[in-house]
Amino acid sequence: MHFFASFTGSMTAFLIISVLIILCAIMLLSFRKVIYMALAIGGVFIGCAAVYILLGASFIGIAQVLIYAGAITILIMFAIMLTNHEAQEPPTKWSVKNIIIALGCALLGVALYLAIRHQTWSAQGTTVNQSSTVSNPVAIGMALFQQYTIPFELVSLLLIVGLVGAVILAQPRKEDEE
Amino acid sequence: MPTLSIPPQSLLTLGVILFCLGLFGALTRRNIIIVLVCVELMLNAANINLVAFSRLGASPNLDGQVFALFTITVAAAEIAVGLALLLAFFRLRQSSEVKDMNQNKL
Amino acid sequence: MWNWSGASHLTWLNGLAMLIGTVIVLLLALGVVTYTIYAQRKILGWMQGRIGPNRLGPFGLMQTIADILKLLIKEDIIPEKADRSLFLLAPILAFVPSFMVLSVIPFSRTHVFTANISIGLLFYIALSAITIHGVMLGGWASNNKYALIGGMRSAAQMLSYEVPLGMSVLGVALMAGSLNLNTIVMSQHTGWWNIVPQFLGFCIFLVASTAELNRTPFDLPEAESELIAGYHIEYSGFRMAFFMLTEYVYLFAMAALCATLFLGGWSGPFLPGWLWFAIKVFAFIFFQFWIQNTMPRIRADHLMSFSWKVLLPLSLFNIVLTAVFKTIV
Amino acid sequence: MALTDEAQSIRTEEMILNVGPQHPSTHGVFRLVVKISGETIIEAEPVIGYLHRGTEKLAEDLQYTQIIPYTDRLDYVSAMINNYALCHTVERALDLEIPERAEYLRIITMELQRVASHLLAVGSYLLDLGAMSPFLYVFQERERIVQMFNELCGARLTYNYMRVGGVKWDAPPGWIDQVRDFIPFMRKKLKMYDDLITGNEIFLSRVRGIGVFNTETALAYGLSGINLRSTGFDWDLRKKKPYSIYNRFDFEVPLGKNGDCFDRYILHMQEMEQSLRIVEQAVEQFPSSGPVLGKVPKMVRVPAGEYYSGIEGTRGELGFYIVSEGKDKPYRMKIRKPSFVNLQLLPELLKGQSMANLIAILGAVDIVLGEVDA
Amino acid sequence: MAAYAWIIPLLPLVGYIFLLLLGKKAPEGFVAGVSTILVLIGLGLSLGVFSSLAGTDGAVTYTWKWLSIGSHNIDVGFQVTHLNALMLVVVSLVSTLVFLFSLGYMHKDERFSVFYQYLNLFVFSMLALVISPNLLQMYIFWEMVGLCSYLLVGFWYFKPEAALAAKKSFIVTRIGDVGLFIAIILLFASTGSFDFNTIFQAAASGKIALGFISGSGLITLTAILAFIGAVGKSAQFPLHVWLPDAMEGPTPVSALIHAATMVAAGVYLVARLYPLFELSQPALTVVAWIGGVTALLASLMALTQRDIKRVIAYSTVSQLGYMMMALGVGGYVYGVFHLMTHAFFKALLFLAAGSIIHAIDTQDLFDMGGLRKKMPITFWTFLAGALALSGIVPFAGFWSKDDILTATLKSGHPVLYLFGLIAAFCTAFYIFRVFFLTFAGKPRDEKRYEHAHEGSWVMTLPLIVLAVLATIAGFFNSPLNGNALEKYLLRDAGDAVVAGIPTTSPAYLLGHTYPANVGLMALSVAVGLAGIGLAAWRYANKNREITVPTGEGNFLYMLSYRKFYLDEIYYAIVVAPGKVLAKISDFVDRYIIDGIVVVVSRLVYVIGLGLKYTQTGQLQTYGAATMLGLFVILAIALFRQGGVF
Amino acid sequence: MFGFIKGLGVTLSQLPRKKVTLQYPEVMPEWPERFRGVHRFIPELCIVCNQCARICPTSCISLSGTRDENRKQRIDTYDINFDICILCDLCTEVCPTESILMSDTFELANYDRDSLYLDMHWLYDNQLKYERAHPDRVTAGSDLQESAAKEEDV
Repeated sequence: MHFFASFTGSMTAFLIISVLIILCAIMLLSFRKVIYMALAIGGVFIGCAAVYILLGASFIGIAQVLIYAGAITILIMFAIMLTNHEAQEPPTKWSVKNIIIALGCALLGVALYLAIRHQTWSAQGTTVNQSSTVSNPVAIGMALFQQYTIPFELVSLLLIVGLVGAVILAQPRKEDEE
Repeated sequence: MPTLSIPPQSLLTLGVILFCLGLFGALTRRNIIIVLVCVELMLNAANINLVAFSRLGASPNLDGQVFALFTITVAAAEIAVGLALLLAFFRLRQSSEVKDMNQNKL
Repeated sequence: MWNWSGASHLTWLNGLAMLIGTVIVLLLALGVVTYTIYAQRKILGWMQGRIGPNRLGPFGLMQTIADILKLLIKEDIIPEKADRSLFLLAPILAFVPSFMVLSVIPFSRTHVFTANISIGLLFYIALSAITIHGVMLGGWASNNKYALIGGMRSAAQMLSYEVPLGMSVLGVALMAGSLNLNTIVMSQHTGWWNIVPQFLGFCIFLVASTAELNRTPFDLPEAESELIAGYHIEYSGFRMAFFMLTEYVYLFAMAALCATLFLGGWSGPFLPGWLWFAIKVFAFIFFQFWIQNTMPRIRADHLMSFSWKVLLPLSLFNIVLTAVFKTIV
Repeated sequence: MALTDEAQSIRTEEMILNVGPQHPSTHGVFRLVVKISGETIIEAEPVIGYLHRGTEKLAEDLQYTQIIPYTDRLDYVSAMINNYALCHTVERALDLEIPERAEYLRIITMELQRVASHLLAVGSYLLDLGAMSPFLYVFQERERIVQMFNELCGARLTYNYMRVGGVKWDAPPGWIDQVRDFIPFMRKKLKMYDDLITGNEIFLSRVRGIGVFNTETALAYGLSGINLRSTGFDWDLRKKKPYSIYNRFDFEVPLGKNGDCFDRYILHMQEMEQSLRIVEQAVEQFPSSGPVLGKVPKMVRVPAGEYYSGIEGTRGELGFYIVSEGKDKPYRMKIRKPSFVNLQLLPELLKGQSMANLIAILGAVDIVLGEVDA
Repeated sequence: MAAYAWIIPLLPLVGYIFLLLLGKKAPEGFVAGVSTILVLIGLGLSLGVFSSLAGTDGAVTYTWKWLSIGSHNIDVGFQVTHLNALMLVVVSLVSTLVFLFSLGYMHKDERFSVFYQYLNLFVFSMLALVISPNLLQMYIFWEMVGLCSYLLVGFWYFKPEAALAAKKSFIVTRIGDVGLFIAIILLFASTGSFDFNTIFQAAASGKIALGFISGSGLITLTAILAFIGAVGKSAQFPLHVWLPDAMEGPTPVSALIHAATMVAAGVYLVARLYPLFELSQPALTVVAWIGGVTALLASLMALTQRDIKRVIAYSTVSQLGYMMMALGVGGYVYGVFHLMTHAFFKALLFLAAGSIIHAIDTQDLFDMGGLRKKMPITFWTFLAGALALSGIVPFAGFWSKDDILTATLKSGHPVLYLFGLIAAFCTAFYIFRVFFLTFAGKPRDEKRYEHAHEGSWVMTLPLIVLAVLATIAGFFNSPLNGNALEKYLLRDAGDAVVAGIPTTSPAYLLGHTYPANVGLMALSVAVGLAGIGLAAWRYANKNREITVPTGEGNFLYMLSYRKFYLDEIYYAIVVAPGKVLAKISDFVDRYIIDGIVVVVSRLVYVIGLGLKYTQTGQLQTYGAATMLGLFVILAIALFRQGGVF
Repeated sequence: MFGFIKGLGVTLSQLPRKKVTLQYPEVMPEWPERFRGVHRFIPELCIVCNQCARICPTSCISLSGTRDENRKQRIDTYDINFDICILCDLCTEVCPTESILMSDTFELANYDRDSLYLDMHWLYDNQLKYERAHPDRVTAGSDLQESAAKEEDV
């Protein structure tokens, strides 16, 4: 009974969502068609958004849907269609290199997991930060524009540079046209 | 807001699993787009940790969420530039495979 | 009736109520869509000197239902060369978000079926972006050149008009100081409707939403004189119906959003709130049909440059203007 | 980065797109094989003949009177003018005198036909550009013209009205008044179209500066009609080589300036206006009585020789070339079909354009497939 | 009224944006009309602001918080003091007239609309600079003024000289800007604020120090550094070289730069920071001497120039020297007064010169002559300007210049006074040299003379207005008028009050004032008349043939004509040693450093030969290696922490 | 600028206008007298001169007749193939007795080609139908009929 008591609604939801995320991630790695992979990553993105919302970070969750699922996945699909849109990934060859990589990844994962296991965690997080009077987007807005003004400006600069850079990189060069 | 009953360990473990899967993909897949996608996966894994700590860390505050937001933004810029590069590369070589991107070697 | 804005725990009762609410909203949406299509055909007909559907039922009221029934019982054709699984998935992927966005629209003062979430506006915009996947994958999976071009065009168009759309509604969010749609309506309930102080934003919203809905003059993705039918050229039967449903549910949702953001939502004198809301929604929908009747189709490259070179700067200007206005007042 | 030539040459992905024959905006059954790179047209090849009926060959086995119903089916939206073109050629060969009343009836019907045809051209052009309403509006006006023709000759599309030496029917009582009433009505409608279409920014942005060619090109390709006049070249057979009784009427030949799609559209509108002027004058001068069919031999036998005469059709110079051996049937008949000639410029015009302009250009060149394929 | 002062700079900005949106093809009349009307509205507002401040005591400041970095707040806003109000009037008045004049002058220029865009931006920057309440904001607009002058001087960029002149003006002023920038940073570092009042307060109360620099030392240092900025902007010796070259721009631009905007900014800066300068006698001395030397040198250079615009340009440098000198000797009011009168008559002279150039299409004095009959309005207005510049009673220049000279002598700078007097003599000479060469005598180039004509009303109206102003503006601060401006400006105790300086302190009053001295007045007028007389004898004498001077063998003439060889000296002491240094560096780099590098590189090459096989260019291999490395580091870290495994 | 607003006004002004749609199966179009629908045929008048068959550009008319006891030609069969008939009206133009005429029947849709092969009886029925529908129009025809009858008598 005690065991089930710990399985509250949020925990159940988390378990379901994380299983879905991992499933999507594995599908991402096992699909052959590139476009399917793009779809699978979309699933991962939405799953992560669900986790964020579960954690009370609803603004981040929606931003994740908007940017990752809405824009980035579409961009990826665009790129796929503009390049070799029937592209297929050959089945993973278990060459020495790939085995080493797989092993390395697994070891890294185990090491990280052990580190997590080993760490003692303080008491559960309270609601110190998220005062109930201020909603999540407002709180984030405050943090962004008060504490993190300069990083925020820098990120906007980065976006502009990214925009301009992407436009310049992707446009066909003049001499090519001639 | 009610207290959450999700232990932080499980969130972090989810992050680790996603990260390792992403890493594996990024190092083994041949299509550049998929490599980029796998990098996004790794970024998401990191984001989960950030948001988790923002809620469940030793001193919960909004910094984690703000950082996650920055990560998302940077990821957007990254993918835009990355895909533009990919398109330019594709025009040049008619290929979208990582193994053809070896022009930096001597 | 049931109002769960206060209920935050997920209990069996809440879950059941949610389910019932969902079904009711679904039925509502289907009804609205059915008669939106009917209204479209009637209004188009009237404006063109025709009568419009008048055969089935009084004044042809059953016509759309008959059409839907016809579509539902038609054979579900999947082209041999199509990518089967994506071809099947695409309409669903397109439809689900279109229906989900309705969950944040405050239909009336006592928002019975409405989730009162603090980021409702963002929720709408974020989810509507997912529909693009369905459209694009549908175009790709059909393995047809016209469908592919239509799908890509559609995706490019919706993506680039989402930006000015999101920017234009930010002005409203600034005015209300909230992303919560209920708060936005309440803020208009006491003061001006946003269409007055946010007129520029409203104009941008109108244009961007028309483009977002792929309606004339921005109906390039399905331009029948150029791309025949765009991304759903290979679809038939109830999958086609799904795409059509998506389109019209979005029309309804966008009309509802417009009414909520700019026209004061359910607020208005004398009449009950839901009726006001219906009137405003219909006004938006009517405007769409009216435009559809008048405008030729814009060209693809103009479409893009219009979004990036005109609407986006304008909407940024609108935000700055609103911010200055809010700071001073 | 140094590029090898090889890498450059395989850079772009070209795609072949079949526009038509079942494409909705090809004005009939017309196929255009377009090679595109991205959205840019590299090459466009018109494929015609889906509507070929062998009119010219059939004519060799038909008496001149029997050919007339076939001409109805050439440019099926301006049958009257086609009728006339054939009759005119035969009449010239026979040197026939046409009764006054018949001439006036011919002028009235032909100019009304021009209005009807131009209305349809404008309406379908707007439909191609995505505006649905104008197409339905023009049909309302056209319907009035068609009804008048129906009363005059009993058909709505294939009139078979002209005869060698005159016309088949006299105007029924009250018909002329109908025409008279129609003119102010049509003028009002033209104003309405101006409001609806001409000022529309989207329309302008789609047609201004699109599909431009100059007079030299037009002449080199043998273009005529509105396509030629849109480049500013003053060439209207009604003025330059007056036939029938056109020299009795006061009208202008509207000219374009830039040779773009907008000019071609606006010329359609202006020509309708001018046609109405002609009809107006013709109705005023209409002789009160008289025969409508001249003295024509029972069996029309064109003297041996070669004959050609062209008239100003709705889409350009429409001419019939007849080689006769003196029998009642032509030895060979060749039709100069303006649509067919105008179509020849299309591949040239489309080269380098974007896909979106394809429809705008194709629509403005204004072809009727019945005529192209004949 | 002062609360609406922010609208004044906004108007030209609106004009700029509007014209920008309108595009290049906009009709000329419309472009000029819109700009002129906007600035005219600004002028009206300025007058309102100006008059509303009369008799009041304090500065009016409005600020909003913009950024907060740490504990420091950065504000934006505007401040209206008596000085600002005066400047607003002067700038918008001159701009209005220049805008009007340009319609005629730039007629049919290809980039007419662009020209007006730049002008609008220029005026906006200057006006915004004037009402800036803090150093940072001021610096922003300071740089924008520089940018706009760069754009405008190089407006005809297809002429290589214009492009070169634009570059020169930009670079030379930039040297000064570095000084100003350092001064701003030092002030911010020491007081934690950019705000003028805060800085003055801190400086006056001695709460200013930075590390090892003492309070008074810091004040002197920052004042001099700020003055370097002013030197650059106001074309003071030795950074004056850009201004005459800037004549390559269109003439209305020169009028604007010389009269109201660019160069006035430097003087304005010193005047604005005057409470700071007053706290440091050494700084004031530097200002005075630089000013005096500039006034003298520039007037000497102007004597022999052949280009009409260059003469006037050197005259500007010289007059700016006067202003600096006045500020340096404590004649704050006189400096500002001269700034105002100079704005009017210099704008007048430039516009008149522009009118002449427009009419006969040359700038060479020796191609002109006899224009009096052809251009009567220009003739009379130019005469008014020339008399004002020469300091003849009762024209505007007389009152201000005489005040300056009086102040210089009375404050105990006889040498500077002498400098000023010589300069005054030269001034009278050279400006009447121009005057006679232009208007008197016979035309020396018949062909040009033939089609010379007066401009349209848009060109003559500004001339007339300015001529009237050049004639009467001096009475604004004449003893006859009870020194109205003096009272106006010095009621402006706001800065001092805010700075917490007791009203009894001498620093309460900005600078010192001196009563007019009839004797000195007479002397300076006499000197001026002498100069005019000499010019008349030399150039308006029917008996003397006017030839184009060659200057062969005449050392003094060449000294003046070649601007004291300053450009050459700069070349010799800055550029040439730089080249030598570069050669040396080149040698060192090429043979010594490269030698070492080559040896090292060979070594590395040999190592690299072996290592290159690890560089496959395969991204993923690198990634895999990185990952393994990460794992190893992680494992070691965990292991060292202990307990994990 | 904003020319499209004018256009919007035009479309809106069309909204309340009277609709032009013809409710076709319920409301039949009114055809003018000269309307060229499917032929009608009056066998009594036909003199089997074959002119109609000769003038027909598509050769869709085929007829046969026999001489009767009065040595007058009597029509036996008269078939028109509406598969290829183009309703050009030339046959009625040349008919000396106006026995072949055009009616205002225009609905020819059918499920098979054979039913488009119409014979004399159908065409005569069509004539009777026409007479019933337009009693005012057939006077001219009946005059001729009478005169033909007279000729017969003579």
